[in-house]
Amino acid sequence: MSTATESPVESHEAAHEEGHDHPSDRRYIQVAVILAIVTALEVGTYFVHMPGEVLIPMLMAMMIYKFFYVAAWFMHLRFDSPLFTKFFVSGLVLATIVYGITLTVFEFWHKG
Amino acid sequence: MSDVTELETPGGSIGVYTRPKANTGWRDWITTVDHKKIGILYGATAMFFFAIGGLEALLIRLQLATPDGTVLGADTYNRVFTMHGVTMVFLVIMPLAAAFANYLLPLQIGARDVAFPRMNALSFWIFLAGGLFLNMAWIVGDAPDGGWFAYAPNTGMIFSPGKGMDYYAIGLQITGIASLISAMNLIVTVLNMRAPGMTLFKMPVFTWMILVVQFLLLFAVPVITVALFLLLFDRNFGANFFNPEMGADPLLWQHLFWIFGHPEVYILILPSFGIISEVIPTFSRKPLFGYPFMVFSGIAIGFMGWGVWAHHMFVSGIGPISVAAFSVSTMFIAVPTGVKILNWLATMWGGRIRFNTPMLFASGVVSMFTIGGLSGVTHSLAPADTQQTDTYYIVAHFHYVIFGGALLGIFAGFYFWWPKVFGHLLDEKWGKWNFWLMIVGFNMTFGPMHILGLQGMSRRIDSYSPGFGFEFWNMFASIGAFIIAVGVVVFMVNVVISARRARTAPPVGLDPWDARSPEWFSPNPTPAHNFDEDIQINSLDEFWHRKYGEDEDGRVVRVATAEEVCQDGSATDTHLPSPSYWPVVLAAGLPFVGFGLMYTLWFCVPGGALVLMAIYGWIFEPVDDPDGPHGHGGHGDEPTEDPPSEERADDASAETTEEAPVG
Amino acid sequence: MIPKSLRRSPSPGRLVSLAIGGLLVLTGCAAEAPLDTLEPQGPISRSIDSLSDPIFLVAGVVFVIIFGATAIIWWKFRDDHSTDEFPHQLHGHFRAEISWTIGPAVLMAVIAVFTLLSHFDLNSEDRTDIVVSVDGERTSWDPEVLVVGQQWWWEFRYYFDGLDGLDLSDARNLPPADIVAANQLVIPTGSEIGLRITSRDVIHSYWIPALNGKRDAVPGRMAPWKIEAETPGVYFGQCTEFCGLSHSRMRMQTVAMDPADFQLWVDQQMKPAVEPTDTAALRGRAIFEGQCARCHVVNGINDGGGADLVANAAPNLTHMMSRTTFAGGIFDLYEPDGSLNRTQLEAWLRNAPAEKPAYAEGRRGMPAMGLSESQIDDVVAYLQTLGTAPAMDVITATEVD
Amino acid sequence: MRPPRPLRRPPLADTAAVSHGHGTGTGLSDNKLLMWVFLGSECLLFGGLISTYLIYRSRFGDGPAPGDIFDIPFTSVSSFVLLMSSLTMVLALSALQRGDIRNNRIWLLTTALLGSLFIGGQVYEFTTFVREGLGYSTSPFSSAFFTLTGFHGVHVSLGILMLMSLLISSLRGTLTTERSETVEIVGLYWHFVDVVWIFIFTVIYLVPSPTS
Ligand code: HEA
Ligand code: HEA
Ligand code: HEC
Ligand code: CUA
Ligand SMILES: [Cu+2]
Repeated sequence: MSTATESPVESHEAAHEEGHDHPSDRRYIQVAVILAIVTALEVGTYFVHMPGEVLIPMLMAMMIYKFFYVAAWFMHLRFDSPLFTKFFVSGLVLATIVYGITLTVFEFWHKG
Repeated sequence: MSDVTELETPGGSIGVYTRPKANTGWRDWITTVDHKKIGILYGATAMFFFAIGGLEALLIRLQLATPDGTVLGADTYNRVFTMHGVTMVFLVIMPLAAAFANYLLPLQIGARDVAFPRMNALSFWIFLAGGLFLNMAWIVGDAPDGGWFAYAPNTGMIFSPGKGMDYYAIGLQITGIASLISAMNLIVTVLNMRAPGMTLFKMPVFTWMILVVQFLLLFAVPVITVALFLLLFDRNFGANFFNPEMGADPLLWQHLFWIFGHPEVYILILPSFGIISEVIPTFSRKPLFGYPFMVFSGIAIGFMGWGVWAHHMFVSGIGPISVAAFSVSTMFIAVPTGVKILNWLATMWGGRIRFNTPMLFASGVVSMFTIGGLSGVTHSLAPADTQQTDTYYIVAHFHYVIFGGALLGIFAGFYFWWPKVFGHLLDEKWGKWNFWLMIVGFNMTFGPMHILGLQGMSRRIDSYSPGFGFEFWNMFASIGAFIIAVGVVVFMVNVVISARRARTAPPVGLDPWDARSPEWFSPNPTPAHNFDEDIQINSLDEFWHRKYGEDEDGRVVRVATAEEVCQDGSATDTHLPSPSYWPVVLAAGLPFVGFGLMYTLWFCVPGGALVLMAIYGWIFEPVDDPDGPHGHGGHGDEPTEDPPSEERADDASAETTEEAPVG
Repeated sequence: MIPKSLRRSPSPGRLVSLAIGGLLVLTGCAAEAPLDTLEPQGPISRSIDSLSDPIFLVAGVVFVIIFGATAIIWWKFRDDHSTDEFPHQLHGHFRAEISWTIGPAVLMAVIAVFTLLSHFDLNSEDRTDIVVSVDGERTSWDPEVLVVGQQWWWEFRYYFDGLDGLDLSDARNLPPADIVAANQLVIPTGSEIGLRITSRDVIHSYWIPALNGKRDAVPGRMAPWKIEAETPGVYFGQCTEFCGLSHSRMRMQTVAMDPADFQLWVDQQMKPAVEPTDTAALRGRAIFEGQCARCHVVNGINDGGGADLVANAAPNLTHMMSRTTFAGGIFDLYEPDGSLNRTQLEAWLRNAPAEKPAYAEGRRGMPAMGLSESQIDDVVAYLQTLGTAPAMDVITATEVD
Repeated sequence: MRPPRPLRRPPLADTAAVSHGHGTGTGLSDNKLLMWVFLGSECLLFGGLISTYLIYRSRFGDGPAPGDIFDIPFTSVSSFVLLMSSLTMVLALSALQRGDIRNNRIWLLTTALLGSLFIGGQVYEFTTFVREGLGYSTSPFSSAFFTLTGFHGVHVSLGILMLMSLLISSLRGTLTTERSETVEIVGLYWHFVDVVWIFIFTVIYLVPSPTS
């Protein structure tokens, strides 16, 4: 099977050259530690009482951070072609908008 | 289909590690991964379903020809119109578009095949499995009866206790998988496999429109997938997604369906827009007017199509603010569509137009679609739509856009590309009869429906009483429908007659229409390997620009003949993807899984086994069979010498292999 | 309201809509087309019409432009083989493109303004209380009627104390109403009547084209809507959301009466069923109690009894004779001469699903009751005691068959 | 007469974004592109399921409410497990890219095991919920909850299947550095499933749910 899947052939190298080297394992572990800390913070909110107006934005911020952190490092979006990011983000954005509107029509935000 | 000429020794060929070798005969059609054959399979299958959907339409028109019609009876009528809608949308227009996309897209971008040839075959077989599964409901005697948009809770177990809606849900689910696979495949193909020099903005408009459609499919299909799953779980596993008695909201279904459904209507129309954007310049002898605007308006339609779905729900009680927002967003779709219409007119304007059959159909699209689009705009005014919705005025709208827009465009494509595909032209005289019968019959059928609708005739009624003023125009429309049918039959006759005549007549030649886009670089019919060598693309309409230049007075003059420009298809040493059994095996498993969900889970076992076996067979199948058709061993490695760069790229695209362990 | 300048008489709209069909032939007039959407009979439907007509006109103009251009193209730019020369190779024209992008956008923006005005007007409420006397007491009624769709007929419930404070969350178990009518909504002329539309089973759609557009009846939801008639008369309607087998036979009428007549109607409806005197009717009542009362309510006999049906309701028959149609508004209850349409009613009692397809065995619709001919006669005699016949003009105006 | 010159070509709005090397193609691997395109599509699938859940989360009828039965500490642990499986997944890939077949196998196996642990947790959660009276048919909430998390679980299970296939392939000696892209693609899928869970965990579990 090999790498014959790329076309044109030599641009395979090009794609690699343009990105940086893949991060080291150590770096991956650092990323995981950070993710773990954020998760701990997230879970921590469950034990502390907070008004919703504070809690929910906080949770959302942490979630989005984790989401994109994983995508950037583990899924290599940081190093890979921006085209991948475009596909993924266009799916995400479209989903967010479309379903956001749907929830609005269902008055989800009012009812909470 | 060619005759069976070569019989295989079955022993060696069904193993997991060899690939089928037949190059002719039925086995070739089963195992082919050639995008052209797959395109033809798509087209033939879709036309078969068109005959079914059309017969259903004729039954509808028979039933409605007179008041208190008794041809079908209420129950059958409901099944017939449901299946008519579902068949026409999912099993006719979409696969016809897929037929053109499969056949032409690789040719238009100068590629040897699509990026994932086996997956391409897979998507066809899955589509066929889904279509047959759906129509199986007729044989079982329990066809779906909930309308094509299947509003809950009428489709729930309480109100639709038979198996019909399960056939609907599972059948569409299966065809959805096919669309999704094909969408992913074609997107990668367009992005990665264009001929040298073909930047995105040198791609033919047809390719562009197909690309937009694939993105629409990519994002819209999962939405209906969700909806269909929820429906299936409601009906079979006791879930409560659409059961108001348990506190569910039936409008959820409507949202999910139309979030898919509105992009879907642009999925139906954009391929046709692409086709006529190729036909009109060719026959007007002018370049397409405003190419960038044509491309951007197509993209804009694709985008805006996501923000208007609730215009199908103006009266469902979603609240005035939502209705207002969707009403306004819908109106503005008229803008990019209008750009297209006007650019086609501007392309024709000042041209020297040959009204051959493809051009007749294309010009028909421009006018007929406009009628449908304009009635669409009248629906988009929410207050007005409260009077129009669910009447024949809507039926008129969508048949004008779908028949007058999508289907006529597809017929334009048939006549235009027939020589490319089959090596002979369709007869012009029969073609003109075909066109005029269809256009007259079509307007007779659906024109009066505007009147009927505004006079208050509801849609989806199996009969109407005398005294509402519906009699005359219904009879009129029914007559029209049969005139359409004659038109369709004329087309079929034309196909047969032309094929017969072609056996003795001289071949069609390289460039019957004086065409413009790169698919015509290869001879007609297209040889198995498409192109002998890569084409260097320097401009849009490269093919035309190689034929014509400009003299010092600025006049267009011929600089080369088609023979000089075209390739002769003589290359023999090209490497083609090898055929495979696994796509058809995998697809065959799915209906069993479907039956399992409906009747007894035991059916899932053989189904699941087939699917799994196929997946593993697929993965372990050698990517290229060294003895495969036109295969020449040793190509698995990169060529060691330093061949001309075109050939290298060529080679790479020939080896469009797939790993496929994922996705 | 739509500004005066936008108001047009219905005819241009009609003509243009015909042109859209490519058929410049005039069709039958309103009298023969009781569902016509272009013949508004009340202020609400007229305001819709005054939005629709201009837009048909706009569409017609665009249509003429496009078709005109196409005709010129066919005629002028056809290849007549007079020359071999190629036409001027024009690739595009930026200003033209921009103008035909902006032009329609501006046009649509203008249309959008009028649409929004009309839309919010259509969705506003402008009701004034109506004084009705209920049981001899003058009540000021906020005129709102509860409209309940079910397979395949409509129920109308009047609560003269208003709908506020009632628990309407379960359409199959609604609080007792002052008046429960079926298939014919009776309203006073000259007042905006609020409707609250819901369903007991699947989605239906309530539509009286002459008085207003549609609104879906969605189970679990209560949709606000309204109608208003100017002149007394019978206005026809049809359920327009596909609701299963007999969707086409789910029709309805709205009977608009001037307020005095409406008061008389209310008085009648408020009366309980009268005690039958004649022996056939008495026998009929016994049959009714035995076989029909498990589904149908007759006030004073089985008020509040739940129906043995998926939808949990069958038409309330207390004042059946005061209606002019039955079974989802598809059959005449009276002959043109004002006598009972006995044939049809008997056929109905003999075998209802044969008259109007229903899944009676699935408890959807009225089953064939298996009554003997003499029993049917008795039941008919009993049914005839239920309510008083409406005025002759209403009977003639309704004729549905 | 001098030879005709080429026609004026149409003005083209070329975009630089796509012009790599030859001016065509993206220069990216077909397979990886395919996976990303697919993941874009999956966003709409999960989006639909999540919205369905959100619309129905307060429609629990007489059955248990989400706020009554969610066991946040438990789910936190299994979420953490899934999160860490993403780490082991990249480690597997990076090992293979270095040619370290042994570590590649170890990390692949660990990832599959962590994934299975997560699935095990989900099975446990489901059975507990059922015991507490939250069946699949109990309410729109329950149907939506089980469907959403079930779909996610099926995705994880398919991922485990792929990982095991890779492992088998590795044991047969066919999973070499040249084929690291296959591992990368399976990894993309795996991380996506993880990322979806990050979303689900926050929005469905941590954001306070209605109680009865
Ligand atoms: C090929 C499919 C297709 C296409 C392209 C369209 C195109 C459009 N559709 Fe249509 N539609 C359907 C298929 C399609 N539709 C189907 C199948 C249904 C019914 C589903 C069902 O209920 O079963 C439906 C239903 C439907 C409804 C719901 C009606 C109802 O049920 O109440 C609405 C409402 O807004 C609508 C609007 C539009 C609009 C505004 C466009 C626009 O895109 C049209 C734009 C085009 C033009 C306007 C013409 C050209 C423009 C010019 C010449 C420029 C100048 C013009 C102006 C400034 C006005 N459509
Ligand atoms: C997508 C494309 C599409 C196409 C092409 C058509 C084509 C036609 N449709 Fe279609 N129609 C729909 C999509 C389409 N329809 C949809 C989505 C609905 C809504 C369904 C719903 O409400 O749920 C609908 C509903 C619909 C209705 C309304 C039903 C109702 O509401 O009660 C009517 C009524 O006249 C109708 C008529 C026709 C007719 C006469 C044709 C004709 O143009 C058909 C012409 C074709 C033929 C006549 C075939 C000729 C073939 C032969 C002669 C074959 C013979 C050969 C052999 C046997 C080998 N259609
Ligand atoms: C299982 C329930 C059921 C029983 C029992 C039943 N009906 Fe009905 N009936 C219905 C339903 C439901 C309708 C409405 C049908 C429709 O319009 O589609 C109806 C309609 C009617 C109508 C027309 C009412 C109107 O205003 O439209 C009459 C009259 C009638 N029934 C009489 C009877 C009589 C008399 C009996 C007994 C001999 C009877 N029904 C028994 C369910 C029942
Ligand atoms: Cu009720 Cu249609
Ligand atoms: Cu739409």
